[in-house]
Amino acid sequence: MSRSNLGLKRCLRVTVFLGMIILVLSLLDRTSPAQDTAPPPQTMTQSSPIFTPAHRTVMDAVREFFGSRQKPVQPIAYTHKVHLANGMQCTDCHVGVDRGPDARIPSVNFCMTCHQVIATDKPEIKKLAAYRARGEDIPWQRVYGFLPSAHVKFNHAPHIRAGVDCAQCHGDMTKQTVAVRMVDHTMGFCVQCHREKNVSVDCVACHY
Amino acid sequence: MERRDFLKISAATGAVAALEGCGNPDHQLIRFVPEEDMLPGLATWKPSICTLCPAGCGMLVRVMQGEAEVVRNGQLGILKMGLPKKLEGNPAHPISHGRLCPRGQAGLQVTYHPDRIKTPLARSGPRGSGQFQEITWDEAMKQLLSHLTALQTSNEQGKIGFLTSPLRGQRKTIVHGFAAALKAAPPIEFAFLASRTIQEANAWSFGSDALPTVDLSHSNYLISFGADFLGTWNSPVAQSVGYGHMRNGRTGQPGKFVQVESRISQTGASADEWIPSQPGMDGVFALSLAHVILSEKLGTAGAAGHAGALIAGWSEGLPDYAPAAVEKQIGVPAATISRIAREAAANAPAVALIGDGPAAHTNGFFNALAVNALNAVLGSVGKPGGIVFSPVWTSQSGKPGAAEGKKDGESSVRTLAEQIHATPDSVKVLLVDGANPVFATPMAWRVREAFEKVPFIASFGSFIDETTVLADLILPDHSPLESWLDDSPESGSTKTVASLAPPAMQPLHNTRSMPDVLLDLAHQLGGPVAAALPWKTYDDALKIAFSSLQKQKGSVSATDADDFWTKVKDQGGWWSAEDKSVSLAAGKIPAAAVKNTAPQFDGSPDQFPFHFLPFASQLCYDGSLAHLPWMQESPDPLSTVMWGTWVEMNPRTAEKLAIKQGDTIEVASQHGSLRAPALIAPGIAPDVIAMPIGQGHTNFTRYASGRGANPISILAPMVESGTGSLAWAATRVKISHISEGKIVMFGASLTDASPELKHR
Amino acid sequence: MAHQWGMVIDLDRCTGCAACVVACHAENNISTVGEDQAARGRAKHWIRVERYYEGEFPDVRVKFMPVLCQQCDAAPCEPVCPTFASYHTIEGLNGQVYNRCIGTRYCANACPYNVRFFNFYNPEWDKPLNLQLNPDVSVRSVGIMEKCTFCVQRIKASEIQAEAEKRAVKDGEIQPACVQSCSPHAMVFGDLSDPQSEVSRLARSSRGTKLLGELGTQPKVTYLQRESWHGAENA
Amino acid sequence: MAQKTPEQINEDLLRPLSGTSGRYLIVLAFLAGIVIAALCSFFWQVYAGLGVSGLRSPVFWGFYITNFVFWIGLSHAGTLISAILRLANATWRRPVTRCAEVITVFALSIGATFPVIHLGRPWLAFWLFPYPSERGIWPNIRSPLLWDFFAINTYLISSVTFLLLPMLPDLALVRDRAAGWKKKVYSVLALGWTGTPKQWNRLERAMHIMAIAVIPVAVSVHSIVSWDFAMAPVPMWHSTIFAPYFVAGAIFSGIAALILAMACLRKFLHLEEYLLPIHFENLGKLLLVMSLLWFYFVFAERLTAWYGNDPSEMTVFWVTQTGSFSPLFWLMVLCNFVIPFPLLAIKKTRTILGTSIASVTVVIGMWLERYLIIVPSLSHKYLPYSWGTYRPTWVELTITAGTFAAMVMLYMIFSKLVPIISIWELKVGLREEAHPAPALAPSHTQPNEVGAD
Repeated sequence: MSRSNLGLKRCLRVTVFLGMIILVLSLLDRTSPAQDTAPPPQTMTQSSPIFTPAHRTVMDAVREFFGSRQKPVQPIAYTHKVHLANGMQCTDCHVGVDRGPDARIPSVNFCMTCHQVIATDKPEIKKLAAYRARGEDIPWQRVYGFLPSAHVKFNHAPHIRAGVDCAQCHGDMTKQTVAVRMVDHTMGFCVQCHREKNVSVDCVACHY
Repeated sequence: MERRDFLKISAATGAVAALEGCGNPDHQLIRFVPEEDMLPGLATWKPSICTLCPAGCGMLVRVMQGEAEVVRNGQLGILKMGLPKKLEGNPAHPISHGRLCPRGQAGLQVTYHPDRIKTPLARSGPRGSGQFQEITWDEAMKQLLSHLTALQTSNEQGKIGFLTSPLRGQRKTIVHGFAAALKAAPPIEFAFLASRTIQEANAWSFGSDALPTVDLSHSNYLISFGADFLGTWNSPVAQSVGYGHMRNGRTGQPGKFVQVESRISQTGASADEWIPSQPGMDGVFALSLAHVILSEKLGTAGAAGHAGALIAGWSEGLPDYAPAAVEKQIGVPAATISRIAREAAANAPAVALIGDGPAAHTNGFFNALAVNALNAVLGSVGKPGGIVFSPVWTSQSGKPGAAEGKKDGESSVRTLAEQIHATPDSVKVLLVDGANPVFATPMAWRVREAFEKVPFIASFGSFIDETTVLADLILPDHSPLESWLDDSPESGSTKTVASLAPPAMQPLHNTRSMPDVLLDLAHQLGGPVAAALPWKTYDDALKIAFSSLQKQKGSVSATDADDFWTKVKDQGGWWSAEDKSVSLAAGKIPAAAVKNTAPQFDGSPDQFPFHFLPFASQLCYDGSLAHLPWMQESPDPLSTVMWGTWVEMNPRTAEKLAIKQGDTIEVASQHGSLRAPALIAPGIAPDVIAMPIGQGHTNFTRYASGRGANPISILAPMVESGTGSLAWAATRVKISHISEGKIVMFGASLTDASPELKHR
Repeated sequence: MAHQWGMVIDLDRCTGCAACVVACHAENNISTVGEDQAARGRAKHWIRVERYYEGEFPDVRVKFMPVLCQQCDAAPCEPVCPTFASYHTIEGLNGQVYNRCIGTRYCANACPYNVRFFNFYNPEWDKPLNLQLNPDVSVRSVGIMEKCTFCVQRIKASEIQAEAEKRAVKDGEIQPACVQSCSPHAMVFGDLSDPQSEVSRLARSSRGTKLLGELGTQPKVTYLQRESWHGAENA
Repeated sequence: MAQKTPEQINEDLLRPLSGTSGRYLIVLAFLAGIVIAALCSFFWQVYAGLGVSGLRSPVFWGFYITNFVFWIGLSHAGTLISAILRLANATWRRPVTRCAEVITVFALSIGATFPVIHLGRPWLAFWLFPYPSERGIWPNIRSPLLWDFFAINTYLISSVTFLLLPMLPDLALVRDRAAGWKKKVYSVLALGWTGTPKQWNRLERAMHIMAIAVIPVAVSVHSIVSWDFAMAPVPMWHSTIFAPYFVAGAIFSGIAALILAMACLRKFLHLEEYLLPIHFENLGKLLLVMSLLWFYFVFAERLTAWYGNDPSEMTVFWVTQTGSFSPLFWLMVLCNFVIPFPLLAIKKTRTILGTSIASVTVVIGMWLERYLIIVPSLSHKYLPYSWGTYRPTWVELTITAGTFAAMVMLYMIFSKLVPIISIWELKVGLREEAHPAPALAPSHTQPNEVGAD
């Protein structure tokens, strides 16, 4: 066996070992499956009387340190594909994306403006109607979004004005059903594009 | 274990417990359908009015979408709603000019305070224990109604008392209308810093029962007798804007500012010349200045008109007030007096102000009249650069029952307490709104004991404070940002101002606006009460009241009533187009010209060697803002003290008594004693000790309770001889060193060199 | 040319009212630390009003001086940071990149003005006080230095707005929270690279001085010193 | 020692490796307890935040950085002194070098942890390491902290090498005498040393190169540590004298630490016949020189500040001279000069006991010096409004105590694993005795003549 092979093997071994540690840590942190089933149970849990940007648990902190994020589980299996195929535009629902920092996630009322009449017999639409009937909004979970510890202030509007395609950061939604994180919004991802487009890569352009 | 650690641990264990069950507890909460369609991340600006002091500044509220944990229909959930994020002055508003003072900035924390009363409460423990149980609004209204109707049927409506903070505008109309229609006792409007003596003096001198609007931006010379006009007195924001203009905002020379007081106030700190005078001698000082002006023919006696004629000896040129004769009395060299008088006369327009401190002596009324006369002889009354009385808009809601009540000072609470002590049955139901007299009156008045004798107290308070804790029933009011608001300030602008603001946000908690509760009560009481208050809601009443302004020339022009209403709402009110001041009628004509009497002090100088000077805190104001963390943690501008109180004394005094910075000392008057840390600062006369009002709450949220001491509590029940107001600067005290202690200060050093290094 | 943001503080106008202090807290999500921590010197005030007494009774004068980050052009805090958390932005601000900060606190030592503050604990807000938090500004967590940013979020918002409207940022359009709250108009903010701006005009005043300018930090905050009154005297 | 045969040397010096006494274990357990307490304190600090320490605005550096500078300074005991003595071919150095070099390695390791302990977010300390990331951000090469990072790492690596190289023959010796698992371990450590002439030759050359190379490294390390301070515009920090001042102080405290370590080893490992009064006497003289040098630097630093009369510097000057820090300042002068100077200057008191006492005071005094450089300046920067005071909390005290305990503990463990005195070098010394080579220091065969001149 050659020397380089040995080195490679050792590297692999270390990687596997580290991976195991992370796996064990994340298993320890496994939350109960209750969270993964939507809709979440409607108990009256009193959350902490204090707000702090701290992590809830040490495990949370460790997980964030290694950059692992939980997969969002949506209460309703909304399909972007179908809606876009029907000729809708992103901005029809995600209003405000061209005007301000954030895009709106439509409320149950907004969805029901169409689904009052359209496809009312489908099970997912029935779920939707049930939310409306209970007077509740849909507890959508965030798919993207920066971690608070990234201290990033992203503003959609200038990007839309600059002609950045939605798909560039969010993937091709015409092929997606329930939205999943297709693009990793790492700093490298942002900076690369900023460099290519010759726009500011000053830290304070995003971090403040 | 410290509170902080406890909170941390409980938060940690709570979080762990929640995690074991079901991950992120926020996801557990149901989400209510947003009632408001706002775009996330985009700010909208809504007008509002600052209600934290009587100045009545117009504000703009920056509202952004956020997620609030709220209870709706008994269920806790998350609601996407518009949340106020920042308060700024309204640039269009003629009082705030787009600026806001530190207290106004902190108004946000009133709304978001963790200890706000979130739902109606009924007392469940002994009175004053602070034990309450949550009830529904229906139950609460039923309880209150039953008490009111019981008195109605037994024809004892006169035994219903109504105690409020100073009211203006339509809120006043409704409260007074309610009381009048119910045939209850006239409402008592209580505030510690009510400036009642000055208002009364202005009525005598100038015929206007109001605080003056000070046109500082045109003044060239300003003599302020203890007026903290840049901090807490009258309309601080408007005055600060004018002051900035006077100092350096205009071409030509900046004006000079002379402050006369025995302890450097936050305002006095900015003065070009600070003149310490003997407490209670401000009137003599003012007349001594007038004497110089008259004797040196820098002004004529006649020019002072009625304001001068009120003063005994005025037409003779005030012979008793020659500087040389009074310099000992005032404690100011005669040369200084003459110089100031000459400077003032030579730098017209010159203006003199009198603040609450000098008016809070037994001769305070005379002091105020004397300063008024000085102003008159300086020719600054009703003129640019002087003091102006602006016309106040009295809302005409078209209802005869809604009479404007007479202004009353804090003395009426004393009367009320005396009345209850004399005949315990005289007040059977007491309604309290905003006022906290149990905190803000001397113990010697025995207000708490009196209130404890009242069979039923209902409070509209948003917080459990020293007065509300005595209540049997609490019907929590909205926070100002959640309410409709209107205001017609009496000073601060030369324009007539009628401020109006719709709610800037939906209510966070299960609260109701007090005027709406009263209207609802009136409706349910029926009969003449319902007839006197015919409006369905508070905003109905406002709309009707404001419609009368449409015809007048002002900041809003509109084609029809609805258009006018919309525009007024958007602008945050209506103000007149032109600067106008009320034509000054001759004031009250007394039987005889007013003569000075030496100020009286409680306690003999031998036994109680120090004058005790309480003063309004720049941040906690009269104590009503001590519950806001921002106010507690912002360093006081002069002492830099945070989260506490202090007793200020001269280094010479401290040296004599062997007191070091931060030592705990006891301050005792004939009527009580308190303990607080000493603050040694040079800006105070050696025979005076001063203490900020604001701390010393026994029962006022987690941030203010049990913190510091309340100087009001040990005050002697001295009264101003002319108006009957509390002479809160007329107490003498003694001090004794108790132990070493500490004081939390942000600034490490009082001077630009440490005393430790002085010897080099 | 990039903007060079600067400020002028007229000490003749400043009344020491502390409105700027509270406005800054409200705008920038600065947490309050409580009495115990304040006593331990952990209170955070990005802007503070320094007060110095001069003289002895009865000839006492008081000096107020609002001190905030001076956004020095030759800032001692910047080169010492090993991770570039503290660095000079294109627009001349002393940027503080929170996520890059590992908490050496070297910058705070190097800063002669003591305007850098450290999060000794995670900040806490008793709910629902957290609803006051400004979504435009990061909430800093434990172990991070923070300091006055000249309200960079407002600067950014105005620049983005101006860009959307295809115009330049107007003089006086941007007001940091302290400037906006200042009743006597003691503070003026603007672009120093534009000689016509109000702030440039005032900065050229003969009363203008730099705080600790002798250290060579080249602050972008100019203090206009108080003038003694010289009105017409009749004496 | 002349009467010692190589076998006796082996016997004496390998004895500590063969077994442990109950007393040893008790002391070790006690020290380990302190170290564990310090570790717990540190984890508590990481969990809760730096607020558990006494640090505050504006004194953002306190005990931790004091300890950092102190331990880095202490680390100059070994490698530097040993290298100089080796180059100078001072034969009396032979029993001293290894215990000196060990001090360096341990003190440096301990010192190097403090910058991490004092971080607000210690889990991100790896950002100081220049590695390529997708962010495209490298550490800031302008920051003295980064220079520190590299300097200390360089020094640590070279010190470890410097310690390990001459250890090889001894490790081989231990290997040859050991059995079972120990033999395996020592075989690995000895790196296949068999003692061939080629190996000896290479070792000799390597040591020579290392001795030359390590001196500038050592000097630069403490210069760079001093620049952590001197680069910041803080009153009394911003000074050109800092680099030599720190290096001198470092050597000063290093020698004191070495004397202390030798005194302890001599007593507890019964090495009376190896660590002789002559060693203490010689090192005592060195300490005396350094004490004078230290005094000179303090005087020069203070004189220029006082003469310059810059208000901000004078504030710090008076605070330490007569103000609240003056008790510590004068205690420092007492410890670093007033006590050690006569003890070391008078031949009669330059005994093992005398030098040990002097060393104790010097170690205390030098710790105080680091503290007095950092805290008074930070607490009295330019604007009096923002001055502040500093008082450590139990967390800092525990961690500080823990590092002292760790030092002793590591030393104790080391002395049980490796001969603390270089056996082969002593043997070489024996050989050389037969054929005396020119030496700068008198041979140890004439102890009474040493220092008589």
